[in-house]
Amino acid sequence: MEQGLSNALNVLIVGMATVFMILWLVVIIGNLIIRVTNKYWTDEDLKKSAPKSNHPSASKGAVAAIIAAVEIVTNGRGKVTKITKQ
Amino acid sequence: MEQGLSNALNVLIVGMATVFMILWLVVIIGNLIIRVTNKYWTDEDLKKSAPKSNHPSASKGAVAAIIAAVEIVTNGRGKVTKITKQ
Amino acid sequence: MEQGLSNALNVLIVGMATVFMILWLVVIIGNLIIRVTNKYWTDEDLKKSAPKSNHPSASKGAVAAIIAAVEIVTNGRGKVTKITKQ
Amino acid sequence: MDIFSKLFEMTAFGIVTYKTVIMWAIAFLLLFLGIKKKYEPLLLVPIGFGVLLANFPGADMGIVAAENIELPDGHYKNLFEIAHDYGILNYLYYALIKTGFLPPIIFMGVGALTDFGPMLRNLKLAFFGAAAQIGIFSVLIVSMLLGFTINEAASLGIIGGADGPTAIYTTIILAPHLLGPIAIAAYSYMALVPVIIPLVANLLMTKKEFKINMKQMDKLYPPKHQIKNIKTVKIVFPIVLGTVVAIFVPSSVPLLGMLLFGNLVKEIGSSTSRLAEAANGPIMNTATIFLGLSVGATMTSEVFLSPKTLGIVVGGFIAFAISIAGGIVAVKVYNLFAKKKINPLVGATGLSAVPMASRVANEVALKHDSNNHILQYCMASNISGVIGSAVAAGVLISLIGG
Amino acid sequence: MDIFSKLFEMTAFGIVTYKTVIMWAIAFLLLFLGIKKKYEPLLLVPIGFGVLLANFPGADMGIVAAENIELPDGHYKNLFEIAHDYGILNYLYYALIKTGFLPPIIFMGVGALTDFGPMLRNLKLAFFGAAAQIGIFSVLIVSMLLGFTINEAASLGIIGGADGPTAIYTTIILAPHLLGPIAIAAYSYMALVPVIIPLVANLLMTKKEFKINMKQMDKLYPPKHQIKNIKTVKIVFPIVLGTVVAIFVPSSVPLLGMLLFGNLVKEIGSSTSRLAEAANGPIMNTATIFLGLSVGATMTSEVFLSPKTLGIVVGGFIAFAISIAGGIVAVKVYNLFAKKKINPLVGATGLSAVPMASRVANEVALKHDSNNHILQYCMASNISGVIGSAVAAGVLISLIGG
Amino acid sequence: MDIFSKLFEMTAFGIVTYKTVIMWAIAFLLLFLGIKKKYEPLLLVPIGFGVLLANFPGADMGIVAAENIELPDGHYKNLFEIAHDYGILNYLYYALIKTGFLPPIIFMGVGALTDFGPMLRNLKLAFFGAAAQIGIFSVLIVSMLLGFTINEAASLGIIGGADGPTAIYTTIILAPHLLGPIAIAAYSYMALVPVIIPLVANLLMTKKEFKINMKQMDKLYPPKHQIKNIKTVKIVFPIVLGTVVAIFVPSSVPLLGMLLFGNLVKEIGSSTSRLAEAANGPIMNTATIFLGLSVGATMTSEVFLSPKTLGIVVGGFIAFAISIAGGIVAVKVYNLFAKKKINPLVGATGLSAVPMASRVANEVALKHDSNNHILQYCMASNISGVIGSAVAAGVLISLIGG
Ligand code: NA
Ligand code: NA
Ligand code: NA
Repeated sequence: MEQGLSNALNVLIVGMATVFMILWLVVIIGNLIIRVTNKYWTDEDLKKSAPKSNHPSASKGAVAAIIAAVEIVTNGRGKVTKITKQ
Repeated sequence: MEQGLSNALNVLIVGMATVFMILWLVVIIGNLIIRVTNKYWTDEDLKKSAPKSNHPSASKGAVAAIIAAVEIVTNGRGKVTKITKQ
Repeated sequence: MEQGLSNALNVLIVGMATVFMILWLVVIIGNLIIRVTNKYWTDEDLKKSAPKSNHPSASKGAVAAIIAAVEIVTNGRGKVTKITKQ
Repeated sequence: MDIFSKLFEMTAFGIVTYKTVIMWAIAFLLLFLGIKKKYEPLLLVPIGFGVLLANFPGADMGIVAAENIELPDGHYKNLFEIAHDYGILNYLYYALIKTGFLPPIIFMGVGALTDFGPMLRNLKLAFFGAAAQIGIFSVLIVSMLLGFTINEAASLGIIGGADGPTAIYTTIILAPHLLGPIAIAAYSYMALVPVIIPLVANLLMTKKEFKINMKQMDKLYPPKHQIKNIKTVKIVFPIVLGTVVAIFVPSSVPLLGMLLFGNLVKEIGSSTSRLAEAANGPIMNTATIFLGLSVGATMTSEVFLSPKTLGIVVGGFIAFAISIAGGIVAVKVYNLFAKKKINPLVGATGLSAVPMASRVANEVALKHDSNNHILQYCMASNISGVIGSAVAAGVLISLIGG
Repeated sequence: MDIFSKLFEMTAFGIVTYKTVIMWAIAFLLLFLGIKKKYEPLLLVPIGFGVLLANFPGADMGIVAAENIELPDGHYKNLFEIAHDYGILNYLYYALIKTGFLPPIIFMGVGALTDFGPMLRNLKLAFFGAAAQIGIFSVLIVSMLLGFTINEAASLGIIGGADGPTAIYTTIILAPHLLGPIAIAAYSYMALVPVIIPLVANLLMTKKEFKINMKQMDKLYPPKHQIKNIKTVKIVFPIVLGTVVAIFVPSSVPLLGMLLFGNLVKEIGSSTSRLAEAANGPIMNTATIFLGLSVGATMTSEVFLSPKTLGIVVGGFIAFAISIAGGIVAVKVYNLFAKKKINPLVGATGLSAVPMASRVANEVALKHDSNNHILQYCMASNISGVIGSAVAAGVLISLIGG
Repeated sequence: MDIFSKLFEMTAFGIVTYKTVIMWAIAFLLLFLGIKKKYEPLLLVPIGFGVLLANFPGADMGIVAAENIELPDGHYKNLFEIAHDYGILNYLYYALIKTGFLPPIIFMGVGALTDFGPMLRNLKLAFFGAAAQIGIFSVLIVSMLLGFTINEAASLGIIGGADGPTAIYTTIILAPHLLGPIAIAAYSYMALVPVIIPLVANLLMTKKEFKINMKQMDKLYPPKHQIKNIKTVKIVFPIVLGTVVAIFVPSSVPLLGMLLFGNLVKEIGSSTSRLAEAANGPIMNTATIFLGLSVGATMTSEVFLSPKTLGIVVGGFIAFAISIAGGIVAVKVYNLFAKKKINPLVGATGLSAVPMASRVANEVALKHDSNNHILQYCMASNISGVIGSAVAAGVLISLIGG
């Protein structure tokens, strides 16, 4: 029993240490990735994604209306991903 | 062979007796559940469900039209479950 | 090794012969099916399918518009399969 | 020369026999019925294609008899070995069919598509779903007279339950060597319900009976109590029914339990709708494909081209007809004593074959009186017929297979 | 006479005991909680129905103990034999649960539904997901004092991780005979999070702490850097995190690896959206049905009606409460030293139980200050709590099960 | 001290070698190609992640060699034992991949997405799908000269079929130890088709040939007969073709049979659309996830870091190039004798890699003449290339594996 309890205490210490270490690594890794991408991947992707988020042919209000309509109409299953001028 | 046939006859009698008994139980159970729910679960649920079936902000005709439109438009996949005033 | 290579050469010849034979059969079978169906199954099916492809109550332009709208609206999930006059 | 002999050996020409060709013809017939005639296409197309696959000599896609997977020490080959030795269709068959797994899984999907509402609104009519099981048991006796063993006869009789998964489940347990023909007979006759029901009804019913109008009867003798809270009733019903049936016929639990579970997650509504949609969508469709292909693949020429197949075709039809007759006669007897008459067509639909039987019966009624809409009433006995035949299957498995 | 005895033998009346009836009552209770109270209905309804199925005597749907599938030569029955001997629920259980297969599969679906965005935007808060695992390890010790073996105690403790698949996966490996009660306790307490979190928070937090406004703190002490390319970060994160965690705690890879894979295919976007949709749709729903039914079916009366079950119910609650307290206290300690204060409710959600814990914490905060929206901050520690408990599970499996 | 040693033992630091790190780099490369370069992301992302999982030392996710599941008495471990001993990815691999199950299942989904229409409208072009299989058989010979066994050489050659499931199926049967590198080579080169086709075409084709306009040729020499009932043709075609192919090359039935079954249920239309949607939706997506992960997991460092992998990378490219050249040359030879010329790009697409090869060929043609739309013609030989390589696989399996 005592053997078992000392074992369990060991598990508690190793366990909590590991959990804290891993979540500390999560913070480190996350920050690292954010900094690296901020530095190296920002511009190219901003350029690429910019035109996608624009709906050149339709005013913002109209787009919002269409999106809302579609969401109501399709109960959330249909989504407007692109609106193009024909 | 005769042994087998008498056996089969037994199966027929036991089988049809069981089937009739079970479907008689279906009737009994069904009626019981209906009576019990009628007695104990009616009011609370009626109150709860009442507002759901109302579309306060839209006339019945408009609602029917929207529902029909959506059904045509989404080929039955989209359903109008709620229409709210914004 | 030589044994193996002669074996592999055999596989090449049998293999390419089979592939050519099968695709030649594809051509033969395909032509045969086309001719047979052209001869025996055309009229009845044409009659049957004719009314389906008509939208008697709506002009072609309107139908095209509706179909396009639905495709945009449902992101390709909803399709207009039938439009009927009520 | 060597090359040509290799080429020839690789082909199946050396082993195609006239029996193979007959089996192909049967496969084409099944595909024709499924595709062109629209006889239960969801099942008959996969089954037909499975027959075709199984009868390509040399492709080794046909299901092998259970002896082949038995080991000398009383154990069985494991699934990995079965796949290795006999290919993917045997793998599917021994993993999903012979284990009795897919029929209850399909029943779960059926449950998630079933609405017990019409039955709950006309509970008394559920009783006639019992009478329409008589075909099962009478054909059991008839086919024993014709030389079938009792296990085979029970599997043949269950065709009269007019329910595909139930017939397949019973046959897997009692007489797996007959699985192919029995499944095909079951689904074919279910597809022929629009022919068989009017046939039997015209033989047994008078013109007056055809015109019994259920709605008028309801007006004349209105039901005692209405259901005030149908949603709660529908949720409680599968739970209680499952419990009670399980106590009386435990051997029907794999089928009925899964049917009622599927129904329960459907009736609960949005909070379990993910499960209900999975059950009646991807799960049921996948199960149908694998069930159809592997049931079809059991039909190798050795198995199918036997006199027993003819017996199954004939016996299955008789079972269907007697079941329908049983339902009709039961109503007629009831009508002798009751004031509130019931249209005997409601008894005919006790057969099962949901919902086609009800639609057919409704059309027959409308032909005799264009105001006589009996669909909802037929659905009551129709759904109860599913319960009835699952219970009958449980009895057969328990008394004969146990 | 003979017929009646046959009929009686077929039924289960001879073998229904008072224990059977108690198990039915428990099944009804679980169904009631799932259906009416909406306690984790996706799991509790299948589990409840599984309990019902397992306790129909004579139906042979209950999961049999592992001894039954052991062969004298050290090998195990194969799946085909298991299905044949013990029916379809044992087939499901031994094919999908006892192999440890379904929990990682469900985790893949969870991953495909998880958004690491809130955590990435408030990375520091992820740290509190570690503190909230303390309940796992402290209950491990407490329950050993109460007479549980270390394997059982670890499975009991993992309830405090507040994560269903993690609890099930750990228990399958360490103490499979407790699977039923532990799964039920885990999901029940997750459903009770709206009660437990306010309870513990009110005990440990001051009024002032409840009102700490995270957004104001952000304004006062703005974060050092913004994320300029969130899409790339979200794609790279699961890959790198998976690699690092795998090096440190390899035994957590089945769970965390699948979680991160599911998340990866989701974040990649349209080019792998077919896979993400399959993972969080049909795959996860099917896994949930089969997991729920077979976990429920482990709860036969012999297994469940034991003092240990009571211990699990009590111990599970304590583990939950200590985990929440751990998270809260960790924030309070942090606040002692930091200028930029954190609302201790953010620590409470380190528990897991995503996203309900965050919603509850947010509501509690709003109750004290109707402008204090802390949802996004809670989500950060909430999601990190999932990682935390999966890591904790890996440690337990590695140190105790290895 | 004791605690730290425990902590260290739990981690994988002691067993990470430089080989492990190389494998991670390969995994990251595959993920990069799949995610950023969009090279067949549906396959390369799961494969890449599978490589990662397999090379986390201590996680035991890598696929073990077949010797490990062989028992001394000539039998194999059962799936339950495999899961227990080697974890869930080995369970998936031995249940779904090594049994040869998933490639035909994916082919069923491919069939349900394939439209034979373009091929049926230009049947003669199907013939060139044969010539483009020459890469398979010539690389078979070349790689034997380089020291591969005939089984390995056949699996390497089949990369030249440019069809993923076919390559995987053939390799599972003939040389399972090469599964990982061959699958990756196959999918990578399929993704590189936009590079490889123009490369080979520019080497072999004249400017005049690039400008051959198929539509003008059709006007000059109009086809003999039109298809008046395309729906019936499309339904009958898979049935008849399946039968005929099965007689000639039975060993191709698992692949082609399932392809044609999937196509059949799609072409039948609404009455079997549930099955077609299941086949090309949840079934195919689930199969893709499990196939990708477990194929990736076969790539442990011992297996991958061998000279043979390099041989596969080089040989696979040669096989691709020769196949494309074969198709082009075949058209050029045909053009020598025929009045109605064919654009040799139509031969290049006989390779397979549907539909990307056709799109690429179409773009190349448009670059030389902006009015020269040859997409529909390319699709004809492109689809027939799938049949061609499945037949070639059947020949290899039958002559070498039998
Ligand atoms: Na029935
Ligand atoms: Na947690
Ligand atoms: Na090809």
